[in-house]
Amino acid sequence: MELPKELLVKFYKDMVRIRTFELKAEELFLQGKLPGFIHLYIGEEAIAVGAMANLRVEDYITSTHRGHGHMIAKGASMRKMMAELYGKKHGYCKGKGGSMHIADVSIGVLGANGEVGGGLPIAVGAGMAIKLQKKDNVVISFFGDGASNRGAFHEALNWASVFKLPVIFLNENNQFASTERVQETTSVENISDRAVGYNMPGVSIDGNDVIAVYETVKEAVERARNGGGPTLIEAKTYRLKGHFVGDPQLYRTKEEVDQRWPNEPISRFERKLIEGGYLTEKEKEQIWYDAKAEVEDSVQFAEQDEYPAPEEALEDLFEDSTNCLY
Amino acid sequence: MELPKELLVKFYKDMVRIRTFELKAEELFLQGKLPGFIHLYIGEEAIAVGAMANLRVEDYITSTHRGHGHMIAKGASMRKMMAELYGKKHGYCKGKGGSMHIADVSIGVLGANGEVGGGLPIAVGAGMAIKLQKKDNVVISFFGDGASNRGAFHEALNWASVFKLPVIFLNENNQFASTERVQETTSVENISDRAVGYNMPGVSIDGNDVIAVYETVKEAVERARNGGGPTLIEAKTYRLKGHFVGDPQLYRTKEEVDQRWPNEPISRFERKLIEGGYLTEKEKEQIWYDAKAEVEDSVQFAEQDEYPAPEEALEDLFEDSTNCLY
Amino acid sequence: MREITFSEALGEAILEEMSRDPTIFTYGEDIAKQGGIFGAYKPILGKYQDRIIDTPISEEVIFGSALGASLAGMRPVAEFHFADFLFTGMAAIANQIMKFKYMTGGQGKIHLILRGPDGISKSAAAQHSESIETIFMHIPGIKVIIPSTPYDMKGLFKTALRADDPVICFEHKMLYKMKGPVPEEEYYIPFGVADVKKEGKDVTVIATSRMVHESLAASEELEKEGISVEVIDLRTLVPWDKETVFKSVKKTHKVVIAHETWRRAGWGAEIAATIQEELFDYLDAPIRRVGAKNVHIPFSPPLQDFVIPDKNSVIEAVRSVL
Amino acid sequence: MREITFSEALGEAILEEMSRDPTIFTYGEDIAKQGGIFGAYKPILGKYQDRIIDTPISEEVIFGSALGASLAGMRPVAEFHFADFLFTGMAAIANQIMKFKYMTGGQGKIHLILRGPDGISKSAAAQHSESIETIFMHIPGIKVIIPSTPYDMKGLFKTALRADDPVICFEHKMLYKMKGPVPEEEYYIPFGVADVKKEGKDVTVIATSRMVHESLAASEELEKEGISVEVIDLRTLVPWDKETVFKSVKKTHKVVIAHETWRRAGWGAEIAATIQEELFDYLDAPIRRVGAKNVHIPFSPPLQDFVIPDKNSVIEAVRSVL
Ligand SMILES: Cc1ncc(C[n+]2csc(CCOP(=O)(O)OP(=O)(O)O)c2C)c(N)n1
Ligand SMILES: Cc1ncc(C[n+]2csc(CCOP(=O)(O)OP(=O)(O)O)c2C)c(N)n1
Ligand SMILES: [Mg+2]
Ligand SMILES: [Mg+2]
Repeated sequence: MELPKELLVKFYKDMVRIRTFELKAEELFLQGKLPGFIHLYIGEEAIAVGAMANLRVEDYITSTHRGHGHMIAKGASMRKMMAELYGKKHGYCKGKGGSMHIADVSIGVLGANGEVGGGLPIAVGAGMAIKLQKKDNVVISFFGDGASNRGAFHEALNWASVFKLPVIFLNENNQFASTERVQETTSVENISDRAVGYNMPGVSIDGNDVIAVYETVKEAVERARNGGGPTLIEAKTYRLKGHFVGDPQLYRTKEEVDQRWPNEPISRFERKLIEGGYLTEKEKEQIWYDAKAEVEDSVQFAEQDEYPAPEEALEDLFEDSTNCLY
Repeated sequence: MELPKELLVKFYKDMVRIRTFELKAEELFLQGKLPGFIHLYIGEEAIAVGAMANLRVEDYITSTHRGHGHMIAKGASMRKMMAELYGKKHGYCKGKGGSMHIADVSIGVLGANGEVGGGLPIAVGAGMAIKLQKKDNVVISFFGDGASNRGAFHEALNWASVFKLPVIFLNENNQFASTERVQETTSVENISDRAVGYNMPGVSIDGNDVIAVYETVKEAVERARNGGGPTLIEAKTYRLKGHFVGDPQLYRTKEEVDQRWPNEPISRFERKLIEGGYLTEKEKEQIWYDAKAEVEDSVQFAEQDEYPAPEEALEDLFEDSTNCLY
Repeated sequence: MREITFSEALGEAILEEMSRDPTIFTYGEDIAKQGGIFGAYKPILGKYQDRIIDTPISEEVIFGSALGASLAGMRPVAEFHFADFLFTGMAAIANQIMKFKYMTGGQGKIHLILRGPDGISKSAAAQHSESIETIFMHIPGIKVIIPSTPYDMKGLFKTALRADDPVICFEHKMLYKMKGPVPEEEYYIPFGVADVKKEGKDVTVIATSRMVHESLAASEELEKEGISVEVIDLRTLVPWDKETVFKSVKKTHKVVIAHETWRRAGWGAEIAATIQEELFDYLDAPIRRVGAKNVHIPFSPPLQDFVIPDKNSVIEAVRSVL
Repeated sequence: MREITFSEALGEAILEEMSRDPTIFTYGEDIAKQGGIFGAYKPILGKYQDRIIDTPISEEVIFGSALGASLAGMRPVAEFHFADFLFTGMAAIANQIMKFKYMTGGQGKIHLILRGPDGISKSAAAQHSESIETIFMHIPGIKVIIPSTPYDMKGLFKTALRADDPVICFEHKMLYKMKGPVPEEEYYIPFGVADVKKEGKDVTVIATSRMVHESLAASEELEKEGISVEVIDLRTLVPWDKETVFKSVKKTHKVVIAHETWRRAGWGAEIAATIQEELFDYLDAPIRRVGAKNVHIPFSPPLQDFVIPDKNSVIEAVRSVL
């Protein structure tokens, strides 16, 4: 670990913030306070955090249905996120989107996505824009193992390679696409094996190791900023919770999941930090305390926020919707 | 060449039949006798012929917009093909399809296709059926270099590999997708490089060498019949004519095309056959003569055939179209 | 008569026909382990496990392979998971399945069913809430069934499993758990036969799916005021039962059409346009259409409620034609 | 006034706006070398070669990337090649482009145009002949332009290139070579303003695209018999100009709607349903709809002619309402 202490502590802090947010979201959902359905990022925090530490505000990402972690790591407001989960007026999408459609274009988050793989073509487009504008920004497109079997994956990677676009394809292989194990539906052992088919660098890493993620993405981001084109990174992780909150999980045993918990990214990293003297017990507690406070504040904000007025449903389809609604 | 003489001569014969058909179709089109547009298989005959020699009537293929060669090699009736090109009543599709939609389900041709890549998912489905029926049939899915960049390609190959389906993906890399060179739009040097992404065997061969095609496909077909799953074969060839008849071809020079003609599959093979003593000049001439006669007969059939009656346009949408047409 | 849920009725239909016809098999995402997100496949689990297949998230192949499997002698039932994801494989449906037979001059009997949920649920938002049946009524080449009760679900699906043409079946998410009478004996419901769910004489309400129930609830309220509403459930859109509709219109002279899909260019427009075209002189009032407002389905409950039509929208429309 | 072709008008529009706005770029299959299959990009060739890009055959990215590029500050004009191939990338349009702004509560001005040919040509058959504009009128989230003359093509497209919302433009294959007057001076045609292509007093014919010309030809013939037809070209479907249509209907009391897309659940149904709903008492006859028969576009000329509406179909419909 040659990384500066600040960065390491920031990794820890952001992972804790995501975890805390997700645990709260789970709790609220089970209490019936959140409409719709939500997909938790618990166990996968190292990927968003390690990756995003390489980005500037003006860099872009496309996220997924499991996107809370990406948002938080990219610098989103928890208040607006939580209000959106509640369907409230001052949520990120004014209550129109909910968990699966949170976006913050102002910080480069070009949308979570309810369509598996839906973000991949969008990321490629942002990459085209950057190239035409002769900027040195980059795009990270997050997508799941399941998404890697959609046609959009193939089209996006081929396209990004042909035009040498500054896009990092960051696969979050959490071993499952809903009820289906990755091996059942995916013909390769490593999703990064597919990079060969697009003549781009491909690598598989331990997605529960925030430093490995950081460093691998760093290299890819540098290459992209310097005109070296796209990279496919597979971050191997494990989905510790159900596909969505409430998933009966008949497709796996509790034992299997229990065995995976010790490898979850936060406690693993925490041990390292404490052993390495980067973090004291007290600092650690403060971090969790602050995270809780931030999350609680977001809940309070959301609870106190009002619901959008029904007629607001007719806004936001178009910039100019004159005569477009009948 | 250890193949039986009969087979070799059949290769030659079928290639000549295709060439003759295509030259006639070109002529007829330029004379304004054929409606719509047509895509010629000239220069690519070795692929259809070499591949199809491994199939039984009950085996399936899916073809493309450039499908006349596939049809003829699979054993289709030239009369019905030509009548279809004319839009006549006794054409393969009763005049409803034209060149791009010729099919003969009775001999396993599950359709030409006006949608690039459209046949790939269909082929996979036929493969699923075969597997469920516990038969030992196979499917060959023909598709172009351009098609290999469509999402359907990716989904089809992954799926066929996961379920170990008896499908041979036979890529006809004729160097162009309409006006676009394969290198401009395709991120890999060999399309067969993509096989790695699906954990299936992949190989690139000289698609103008009918024997190489025959032998490579033979191996793949045997594997497929024996439950060994799919194969990706890239047959490298060159489109000697325009994308369609009438193409101005501004994207390449006449010189480039002229340089490719000496490598065209028929004369190359013919030299070998004659040198090897498999074919006499006289036999050769007879083959061309017979092919011409067959094609002329098909033209006569088509010319004498009637157009479908206008109201026939309302037939064939459904098996039972009661109340489905208003 | 025994009562079972909509979802159980579907499962029974598949199970019964599967045990009769060995060419039927079913596949899609997340169906083979938990019996499908709405439980429709539960009756099959453990029975025909080799004929219920979990697939990759590859909708173009999920749909396109159904055509290939059908041409090769099987009878696939492919799930589209959510109607919104018909779009991710739309080419295979609109360019292949729906055109194959016609383009090839009638070759092959196409035995295949695409089925899955549509419509709203509790705040599933814009990418998981759509009703897009109209598109399949507009483009020719597939039969469209859209049942509203367990009885209709089973009877129509059994017919679909014996049909010689491609069929798409839309099942509203809010209906899966609804119970209703379904006889033990085998029965089939033909396509193109609407069901008069309630007789009436003042106004004809034409609906499908969830809106049949909203219309029935509306008619109950209106009945209290002495307004007699006839509620017709079309049950299938291709073909749609002009005869039953026309008979009713000739009796009531007033029409309301109710669907959950967008009002603009929704199938209600087709029915309205046809009625005014062919029964112009029978109409005593303009035909009213009830449908979703022309925006996407929003997440927040008050927004969703505002966009989506319900009982009250039907009541209002009925009142406006009296 | 000088006359140029429909295709040239489009090319001019792109060229003029490109030279003004450096964020405009255009891409698709087979456009950068020959100027596009129907020549629309010829004026750009050699001028802004870095902003005209040939792409792989990857429609989902062609469309989806337009959204990403737009959000990142560019103004892409993506070609769909043939309307039928909107389906191969439909998810990117229907689930992403058309929903993004709404789902995110209005984030981003979406600057993008999808454009390309639709409609029949000489026997292009079922997979290269479709008109599917209705789908984009039904699903909310994109503005739909469908011009019929070089003048309208240029003026509408220039407006599209300055719009702050996504636009889809359908150009009929049979129109590309049609010549018409187009002024040298710059002009813009606003969306949602129909054009009365011919005034008349007995019947209102509402049409778009190729059917505007068929309707004008029909009206000429009918004129000889003393029947005065008003021909309204809607020009855009989202928004559509209710005001102009209603004004005309209030004058003529008789309506025919003509489009090349399928009659069943085509946009004509929406217009018809709306007119009867809002102008019931003004109508003296049923509204007639002219559209393609509800099968796919067949290859053989006599079959294609039978399926697709033309001048005679309009004449017949007009006669039937008199
Ligand atoms: C195109 C599409 N098909 C199906 C679905 C339903 N669905 C939602 S999430 C999911 C599994 C996704 O798996 P993966 O990509 O591995 O992401 P993960 O949930 O594991 O993060 C499925 C099938 C969808 N949302 N979009
Ligand atoms: C999905 C789709 N996109 C675009 C087209 C238009 N188109 C027809 S043929 C063709 C090129 C196909 O190239 P390739 O697959 O290499 O086949 P080839 O013509 O070389 O045999 C294109 C772009 C189409 N028919 N279908
Ligand atoms: Mg996963
Ligand atoms: Mg090619």
